[in-house]
Amino acid sequence: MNKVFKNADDAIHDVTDRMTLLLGGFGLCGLPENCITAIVKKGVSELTCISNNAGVDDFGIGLMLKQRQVKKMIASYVGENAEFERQLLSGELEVELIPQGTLATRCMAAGYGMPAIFTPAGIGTEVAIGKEVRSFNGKDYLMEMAFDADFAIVKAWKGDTMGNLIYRATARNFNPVMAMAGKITIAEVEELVEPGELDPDQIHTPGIYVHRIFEGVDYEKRIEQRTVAPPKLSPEARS
Amino acid sequence: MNKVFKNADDAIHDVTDRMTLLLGGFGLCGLPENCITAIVKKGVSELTCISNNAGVDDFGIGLMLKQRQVKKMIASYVGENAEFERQLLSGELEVELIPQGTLATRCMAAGYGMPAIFTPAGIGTEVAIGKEVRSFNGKDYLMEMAFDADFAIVKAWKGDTMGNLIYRATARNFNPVMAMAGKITIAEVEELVEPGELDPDQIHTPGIYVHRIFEGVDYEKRIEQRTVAPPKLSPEARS
Amino acid sequence: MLDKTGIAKRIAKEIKDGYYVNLGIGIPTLVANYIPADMDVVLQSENGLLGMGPFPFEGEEDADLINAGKQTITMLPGSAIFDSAMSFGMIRARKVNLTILGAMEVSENGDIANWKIPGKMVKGMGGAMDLVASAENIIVAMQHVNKAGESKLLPQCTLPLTGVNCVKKIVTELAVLDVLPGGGFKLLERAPGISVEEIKNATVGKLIIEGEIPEMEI
Amino acid sequence: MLDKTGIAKRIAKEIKDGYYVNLGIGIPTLVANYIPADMDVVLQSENGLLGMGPFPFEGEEDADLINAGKQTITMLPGSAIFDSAMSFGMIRARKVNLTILGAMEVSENGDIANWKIPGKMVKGMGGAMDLVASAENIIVAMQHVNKAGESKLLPQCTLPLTGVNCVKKIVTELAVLDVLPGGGFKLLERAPGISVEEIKNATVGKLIIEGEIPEMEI
Repeated sequence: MNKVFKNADDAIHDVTDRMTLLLGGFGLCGLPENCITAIVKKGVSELTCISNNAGVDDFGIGLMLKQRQVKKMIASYVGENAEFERQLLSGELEVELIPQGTLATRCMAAGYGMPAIFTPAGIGTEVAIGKEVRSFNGKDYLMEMAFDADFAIVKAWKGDTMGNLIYRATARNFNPVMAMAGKITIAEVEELVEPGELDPDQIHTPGIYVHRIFEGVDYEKRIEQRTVAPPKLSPEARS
Repeated sequence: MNKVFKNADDAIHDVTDRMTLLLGGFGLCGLPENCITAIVKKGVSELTCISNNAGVDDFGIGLMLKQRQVKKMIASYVGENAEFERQLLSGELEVELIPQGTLATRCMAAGYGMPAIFTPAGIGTEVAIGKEVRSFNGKDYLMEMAFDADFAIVKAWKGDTMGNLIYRATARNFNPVMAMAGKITIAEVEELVEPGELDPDQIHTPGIYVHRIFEGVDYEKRIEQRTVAPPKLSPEARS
Repeated sequence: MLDKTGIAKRIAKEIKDGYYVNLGIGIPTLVANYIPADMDVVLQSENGLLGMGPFPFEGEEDADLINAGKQTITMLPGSAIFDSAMSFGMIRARKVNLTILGAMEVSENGDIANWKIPGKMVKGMGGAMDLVASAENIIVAMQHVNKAGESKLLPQCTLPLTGVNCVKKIVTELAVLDVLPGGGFKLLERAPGISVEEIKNATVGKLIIEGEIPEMEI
Repeated sequence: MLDKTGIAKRIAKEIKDGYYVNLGIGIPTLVANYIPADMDVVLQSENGLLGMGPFPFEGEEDADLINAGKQTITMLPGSAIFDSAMSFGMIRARKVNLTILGAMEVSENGDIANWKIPGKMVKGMGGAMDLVASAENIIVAMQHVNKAGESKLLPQCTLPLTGVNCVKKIVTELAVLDVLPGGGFKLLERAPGISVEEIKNATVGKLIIEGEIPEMEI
């Protein structure tokens, strides 16, 4: 059982045109930066990307959009990206917008072997068009299908060579649910350790869900909305 | 927001006759020992208990059975309990046996606000009788309903006063999924700490799911099947 | 008439001790500033955090710690991190006591439109559809009329819906109104210096006025 | 004829490097002892553990660390703990490569009965129904005939079913057999010293014998 790959290029070597990819992250937080760079470098095209957001013009999935590698984007929110908007309006890019909780739960459904789930999100809206509506205890729910993706590509904080993953703070977001949902799951981690170095009680994604793992390099971890509090008054300034 | 209770008696004060309880644990591992003792002491009856097992004659839910407090048991496996067997055969006790994964997933469904889930477990067996069968991608699934329980009673290793819980080893089992599923969730912990003492990245059950918490006492942690390896040969014995 | 801060302050009065609250982007975010210090209130951020704290000080930003608006934030003691499936799980299971969000339109039966304007670039619904479909207690924070001077409290929404029959209360720069289960905006309070007549003029949906309408206290 | 250890040894040969394996109670548990040391195999215990190790030494038992048979166990380096929902989630999602379990009866179309005998106290199906309904690769470890001398390999099961069309392979004290997709037990190997005739006599379901049947190597 060797799950360890040398780098992103090796780990994504068999991602090919027209595949469907689940990409972890929320905004620019917790993105599989190395794999995105490798996919851009490899130049595969006509991809269907499932991710909560589409990155910004020069970071995240935005880099793949710039190279016209994405045929269809499935996301819950795609603002803050001029190139995305241009491709969408020109008809080059297909977009399916789905509620964020539906996105997360359709990943979980795949990872838990449940073909479909019920959610009230989107009832009475255009999201419900063409979908089965079902009433339970007087409340209506949409039946939404588990995702079926060729690869799930996620980013974790630490991982071991058996594929066990631990995420850090809100960089967790969609990563664990997507990690469960790929036919092949690739995890890039900031720190790759040996089995036994991670506490079994603290594993967020058990290694059984992870097929390939590598230690990433040069994480940029860009901040989309840097927001700070008014400066602390120093004791001198106060007195 | 005061979730902290003095002890099990206080925490279960409003558990009354004919209620439905979810009780965490697997076998005798990770049982809410203090709450079970308090329920036995309180003497409420005609309870419906949902738990993976029914304890043994003198431990776990077995203690409630002995006092004839249980009207109906919903479990996946109920062996190793003579009193249970007697009550079942005499018609005093009603039993519903359901697959273990279905039990866990019906809890999760309640905790995740999903009214029903699909599982292939039980297809073609008597478990499927009277249930809706649905085919997805050529495979049949049963539609199983989320549990609707008055109380969920769980045991964790550590908890803080805001209700955040951390479990230890396989004493985790059903506890996190049941903790999410009660209208009121009571958690007993081996060690109750202040907010900030638990690492936010390591919380297994976020406090939003927990309504009451207390530090338990006198944990017996009985072992059902003590199994050991052949003794290590000491260096002297070997030489 | 209230400014944005005033709307946020008035909404903060709806928060009770022990509440778990989800705040949307915009005016709702400001509400956090006016929660009384002696109240235990936990803020949920749907990207996977309970216990959201204030913005970090300059130099203490952590790229791995953001809120649903992608802003850098901090965690308070007793916080918990979880994945997106659990985050919307607890929302669907109605563990979040109060959801506050903005809107473009609200109808008199509690429908809400806040994600899409036909003909304009659509950015997406994010978590809004999940929140409005699940929350038991939804307060909308918005301006009473749009930039064209048209009422946003309507008999029916004209924009694509985000959710139906879900809004319970509305706080605008002019008034506080309940959305009645049977339909209609019940006027509860006037903003300081605002007359009932002014509210009537700004409300196209069915407005229900019973007895004296007090001026709000902030 | 094989003893229980022999059956376990033969099944161990079906395990491949990198497999995640779920072992049922009884003979399947013994299989763990015969996995080659140079193979990376991870044992799943459905109560919430990947990386199950051997039984602890006397005095090192941990009441918080048990397997699905409620036995005290240990964890190997690289283990992971999870809750029961995720445990059966990974089982349903077919992440477990091989499931080995006992049976009372198997039918020639792969149905299995192993949880209930009418008229006897029923203890429950535990996780067996989930495992057989989801696993892609199920090997049954059992005796070829029951205590009354009746074949357990039948045209149809007579006992209440645990799952349908799921068993792929059977290892008994007499033989190794594949359950063919179209139905029928295809004889692959004979136990040492056992003739094809003896296997025929012990098999009531449709037995398919093609060419020479080799004796198994253990």
